Amino acid sequence: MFLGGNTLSRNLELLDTFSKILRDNAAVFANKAAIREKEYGIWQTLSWNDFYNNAQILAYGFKKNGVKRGDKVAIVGDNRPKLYLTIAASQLLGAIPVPCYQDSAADEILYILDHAEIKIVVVENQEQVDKVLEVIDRLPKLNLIMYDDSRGLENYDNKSILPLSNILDSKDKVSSSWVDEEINKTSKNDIAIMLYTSGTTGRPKGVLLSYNNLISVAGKACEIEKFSVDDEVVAYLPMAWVGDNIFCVAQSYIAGFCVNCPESRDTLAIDLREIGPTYYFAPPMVWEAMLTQLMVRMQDAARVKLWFFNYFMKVAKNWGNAILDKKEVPIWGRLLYGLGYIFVYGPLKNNLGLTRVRIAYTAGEAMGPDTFLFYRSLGINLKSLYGQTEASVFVTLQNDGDVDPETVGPAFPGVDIKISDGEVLYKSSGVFKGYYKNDKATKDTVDSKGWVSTGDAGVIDSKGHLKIIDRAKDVGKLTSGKIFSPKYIENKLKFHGIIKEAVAFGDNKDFVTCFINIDLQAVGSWAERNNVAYSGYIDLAGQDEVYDLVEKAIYEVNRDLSKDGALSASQIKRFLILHKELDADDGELTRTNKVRRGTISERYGELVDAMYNKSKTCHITTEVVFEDGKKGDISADINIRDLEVHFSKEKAA
Amino acid sequence: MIYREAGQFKTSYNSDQAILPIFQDRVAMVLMLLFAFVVIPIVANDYWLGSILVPFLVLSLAALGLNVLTGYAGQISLGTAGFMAVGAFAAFNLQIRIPEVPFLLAFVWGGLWAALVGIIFGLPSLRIKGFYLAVATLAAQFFIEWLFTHFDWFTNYSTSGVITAPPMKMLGIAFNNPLNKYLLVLSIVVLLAFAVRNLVRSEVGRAWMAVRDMDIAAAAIGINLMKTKLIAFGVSSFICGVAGALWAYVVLGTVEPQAFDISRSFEILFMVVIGGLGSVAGAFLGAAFIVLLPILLNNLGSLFTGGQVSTGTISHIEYMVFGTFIIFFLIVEPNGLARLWQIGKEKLRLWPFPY
Amino acid sequence: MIKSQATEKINQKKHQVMRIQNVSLSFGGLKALIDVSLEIYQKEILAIIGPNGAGKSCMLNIISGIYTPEEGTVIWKGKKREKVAPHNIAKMGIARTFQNIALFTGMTVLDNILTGRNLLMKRGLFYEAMFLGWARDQEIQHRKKVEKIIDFLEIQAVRKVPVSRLPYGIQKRVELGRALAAEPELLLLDEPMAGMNVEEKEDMCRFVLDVNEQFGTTIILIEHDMGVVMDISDRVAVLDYGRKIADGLPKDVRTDKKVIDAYLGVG
Amino acid sequence: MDFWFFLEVLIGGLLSGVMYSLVALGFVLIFKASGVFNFAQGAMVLFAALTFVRLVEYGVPMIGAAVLTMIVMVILAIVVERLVLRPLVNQDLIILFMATIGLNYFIEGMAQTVWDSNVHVLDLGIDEYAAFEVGQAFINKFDVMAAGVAGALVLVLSLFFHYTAIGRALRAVADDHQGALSVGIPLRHIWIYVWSTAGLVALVAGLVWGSKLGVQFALSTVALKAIPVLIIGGFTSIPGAIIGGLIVGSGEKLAEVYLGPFVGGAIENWFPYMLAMVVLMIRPQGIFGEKIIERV
Repeated sequence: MFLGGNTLSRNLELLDTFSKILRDNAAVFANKAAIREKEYGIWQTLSWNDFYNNAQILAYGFKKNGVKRGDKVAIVGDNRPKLYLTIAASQLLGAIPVPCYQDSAADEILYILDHAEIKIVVVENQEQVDKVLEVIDRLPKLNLIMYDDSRGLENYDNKSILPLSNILDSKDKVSSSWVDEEINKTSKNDIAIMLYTSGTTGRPKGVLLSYNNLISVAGKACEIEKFSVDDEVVAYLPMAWVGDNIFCVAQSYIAGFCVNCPESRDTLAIDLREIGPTYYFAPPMVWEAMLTQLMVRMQDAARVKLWFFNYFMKVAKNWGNAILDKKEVPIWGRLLYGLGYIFVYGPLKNNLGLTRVRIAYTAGEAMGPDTFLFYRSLGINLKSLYGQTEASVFVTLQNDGDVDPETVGPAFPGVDIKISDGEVLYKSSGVFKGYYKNDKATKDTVDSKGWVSTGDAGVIDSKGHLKIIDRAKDVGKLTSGKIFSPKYIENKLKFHGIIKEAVAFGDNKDFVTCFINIDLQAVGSWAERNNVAYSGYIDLAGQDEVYDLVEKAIYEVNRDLSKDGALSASQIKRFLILHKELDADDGELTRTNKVRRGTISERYGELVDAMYNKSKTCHITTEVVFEDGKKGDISADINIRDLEVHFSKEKAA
Repeated sequence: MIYREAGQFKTSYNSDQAILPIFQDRVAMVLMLLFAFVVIPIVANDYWLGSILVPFLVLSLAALGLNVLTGYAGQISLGTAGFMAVGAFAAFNLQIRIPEVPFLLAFVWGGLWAALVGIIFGLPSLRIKGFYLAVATLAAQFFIEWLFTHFDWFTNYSTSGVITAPPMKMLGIAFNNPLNKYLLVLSIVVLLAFAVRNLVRSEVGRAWMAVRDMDIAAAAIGINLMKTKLIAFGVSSFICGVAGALWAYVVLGTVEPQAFDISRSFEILFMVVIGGLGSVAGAFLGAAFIVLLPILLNNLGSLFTGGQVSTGTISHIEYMVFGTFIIFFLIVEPNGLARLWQIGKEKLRLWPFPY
Repeated sequence: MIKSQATEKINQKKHQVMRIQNVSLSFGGLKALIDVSLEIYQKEILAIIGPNGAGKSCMLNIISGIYTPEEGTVIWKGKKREKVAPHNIAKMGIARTFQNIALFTGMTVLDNILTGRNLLMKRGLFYEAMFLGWARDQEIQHRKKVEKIIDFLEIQAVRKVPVSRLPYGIQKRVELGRALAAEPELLLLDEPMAGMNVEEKEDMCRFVLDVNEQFGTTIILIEHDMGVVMDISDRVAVLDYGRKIADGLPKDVRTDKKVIDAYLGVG
Repeated sequence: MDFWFFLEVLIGGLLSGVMYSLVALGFVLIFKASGVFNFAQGAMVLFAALTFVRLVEYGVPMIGAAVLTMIVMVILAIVVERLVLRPLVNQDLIILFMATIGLNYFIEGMAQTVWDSNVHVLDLGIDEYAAFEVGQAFINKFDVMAAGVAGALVLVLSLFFHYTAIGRALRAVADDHQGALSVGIPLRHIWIYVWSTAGLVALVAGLVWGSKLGVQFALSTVALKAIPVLIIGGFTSIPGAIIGGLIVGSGEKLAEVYLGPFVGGAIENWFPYMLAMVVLMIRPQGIFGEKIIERV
């Protein structure tokens, strides 16, 4: 299969595992940069050659520490070169790397380490070591903890806690014949990696992905987007997430481009701007936060600069997308846009670090059309895709020049899609090998002919693009029989900058109501400009002016819903603003910030009842976990407000 | 606006500590040097070269020297012209005693002597600080002026006390026409500017700035205040000495003490203050301002008044405008043109955001 | 993190770094220190506490050599120490921070800390002017050491920001960084946590403990916050009206009657 | 050298020293009241003298000219306070010092544009060449008279500074602009008083110098000579300015007469600075100045 860009064509049938590709990379790309990490002020670079050699030494070290073929190696920590090396080394030995979310609490880690029968866990620093030590007594199989950053660990005299540097700096010679023999033992259908899904309901499930799953999908993606060795990507999303394993591991191996690890979380913005990635992935929440922050910063600019900015933003709104999609644009439109590029779009992208972005993806949740079009109008080739861990990411992908903000694009090459009673199903080479030690769940998800049910409700539009409506199981019905899709409504609400999170209720109820979480930064900045005094989040959330502001936003959402035939009945009749932000630590959101409907309707039952028994206010106290782990109660009187509803024009039809 | 910094990451300390880490700045510097070395020689006529550009360059060199002492090391000096005079006379005396010595070497010799004199008059700087130090350098200024006018040995017993500078010939090239002189001065100034820029970003520069900002803390972390201040005096006076030699040889063509009087010292102090203390670019901006302003005023003066106003009065008005500008700058931006330049650059990098 | 290891560090073989013997110091009529003796041991954290005006800062200036006492001797590493110029004190391996921050406002964080290493750097004007050979390599080599300190103090995000623009807590960290840059044997901290909120104090305590553990630096700190003193110090010396009224383990000093009286203004 | 000749040179020197202290007084006044070393004092001396001479040449009687010049100087003080000092409140001294250099250029330029720049003879009706004898030493009557004027001025000013409310306010402002402002001292008025008084002193100095050397541009360079006087006497004391002036004046003349010949003569213009530097090495704050204490 020919590989695009200025790289040579490589036969991915022969190089069917990551270790084989890595060995080939060390020969073909040799001293080109494989991975960089910003440390001690500069970007420390590892070439493909170094990366391969270190992987061999580390693999040999793991073997000496009792890691056998098929064992599982857990990884916990931020994106660090030595942790990517751990993945490569374990794969070289035929072991299976199991990356975990670095923010998850000790008991979540306990479940995974126990479920996957982990013998050796490789972590980033003291924080993670302490987390594992907390639960080590309930992990009989775990006999070795290795760490990368030795800060604070010098006098942990426990002999089963060792630095990776012991292996990496050891001088023992690794025989290349042993390495080749190990590499050739693994084949394309062996398990490359196990990723635990964040699972909105019940315990996380271990998704087993084979080499063929990842390489076939990643190879096709590289071919479409013509990735080459000159591309750059910033690895900042959790290593336990399938996206990181496709975009920053699989595609980097195949195309040869360099993966850049930021120095720390609070220097991410600086590092992103320094690298100027050509290939950038972010969930909608990040794109929306960037847009809100950008707008808030611009409000304080001098009047002239603000006028300049607003004027050219209008120009971009008219012509930006057309130019990006290479459509027909009048000369003066191009001229104005060109001028805008010099004065506004160019510097704006430069400030965000997105100047060199050639391909930008978003996925996971629906993104507001105006946010989506905003970035495209700046000339950033933002495309949305739909997928899941079980599909090795790609189920659908929008193609250059054919981007519709309402849909997630046509099926990805080599993927078949069908809709059966409203639910989206797919079949492809990327379909996973099953859930680890959970055959029942595997059978519920994949049918005998290999079709995977996504659990998402969706439709395919005239141009063959898939349009995701909502989570299948959440789609309910109003008492009036009209269909009620909470996610669809919530996404429309969240397209407004001031609303950070929303939860809609309506399943077998008379009308639709919703909880609103305001965005502290956006609403706070609005409050300052309109001199509304507030002392903190709870106080701001309770203010009448803020209720008016949210009411205006919901009014517009209702107007959109009224035009949408089937959904006009689910216009929002009553809403309240929650006194606290929904938080993953309180179990109200998943680790990737998706709403956990079940937990929320339980915890806030009184509020939901108040919505439907016409009461104007309701007192609520909720138990909260603070940052340092202590628990505490927050209580407030929350008032509920009614909204009038637009009568849809088609009502008569 | 013109900056595109995304993608300019550093993989070595060398590139991270370069004088101009941002690519757009490097391009600007290269363009500026090309303009100075190539475009100007083609475009400028002898008047511009001889009486505007060369004096500007030599004065900015002197301002650079003073900036090292006052801008970076925080020691005020009113004796710059004196040190320049030492440079000029030492170079002259070496050349007439050993004619075969190349004049560049004579300039260096002048610089070294100026450095020595600078260090001697810098000795009081350890005990006295800030404004009082101005007096010590004032003493240097008057003492040197007096020395060169009252001891004929320096002027090689010439009757009129004014001596023509020996011709400048080296490697077969005679630097006697405005163009050659301009290129000679330009290369020396650029070399010394980069040298100062390098000094400032290495340990001696940090020692100077530490002494300037908080000398007690500097001493506490192991910086020898006396040595640091004297090195500052030495380096600064060396540069002023070379500038003095250039002023005599290239600009005036004669070596005379009157060219290096107290008002010259003040003029250079203004350049550093208006240009911006503690910045190499500040020296050039200040020099440009002080050299170009009178020319501008003369043209404007004659333009408005149609020529009836006597040149004397114009020169007096010039004094008034000078005074006003100095006060204006000190109120608007005490750190001078360089700081305004820096703020402008920062705004460009942040564009369109305000912060 | 309560210093549980505090006690066993004391009974390790006591290697004396410095001894202050019957030192007295007065300014004109005012007697700042009266006949004070104090031993300072290798790798310990000694806190000097006492009500305001008790002579704590004077004690620090005696130890750092800025003041020379009229009576009594100062023995540094076994040898009696004569009057010494301030910059030679740093060369002897004593570094300090100041009560109200003495940072170089004209420079960035990186340059401030690099200035701390000036005493370890070679000087050669010509080479530095041309930035050639050893001059350039020296800059890089010392830059690496400074980057380790920046990483250690977790101030990577502000490394190129002028210090005048930084919040108070971060400035205190930069000053600690500058003192560490000189790789001192003895580190004197003059009220390192004054004016800090709880979170900043916790961070600073962690840094002080890490410096002591990782670099083995002996630390003397003057501090008013008793919680901090009791938490992180191995030993506490108490001064009152220029006299040393107590010297021992934190828990003993806390219950010492004389100390309580001194603080409550009795007696 | 016989004794008389020495006496004559000494007294001559002392009397010319008085001239310096007259100028130095203006500096001390402003420094004491605003902490600013007003470099423009020299130009003010020139401007005051020039205004006076031109008015007299226009036929304005002597007294009238003096009063008129005084009014001009008060106006100048108000303008200077408004445009220069108020925006620079609380800047550090170096900035203020540079501003006064700018002011010096401005006033010099203004003086010569408004009036003209050639030399004017100023005749105060006193014969400056008449002298009377003490033993064989000829003492110039004019110098004695000038010394008398200077003495009177010093007396008045020191009384003013130490014993009047405004005087105390002035001293407060000198220590700390912010402090003075915070206790309600009207900084603006204070500075106008101070600069006007300095203007008065400048006028007197201008008259005295003008009649001796003729009113000409050279007057403003006399200001430079005042610096060593201040260094030796100390910036903040009025008696210091007088004594400093005497030391510099006499030292200068004696050095010229006795040391000069061996060293090529005309050492007058650098000797005071050397003297000042030596004093500084011993007592950085000058003989009478307050000790500068720098606390860490």
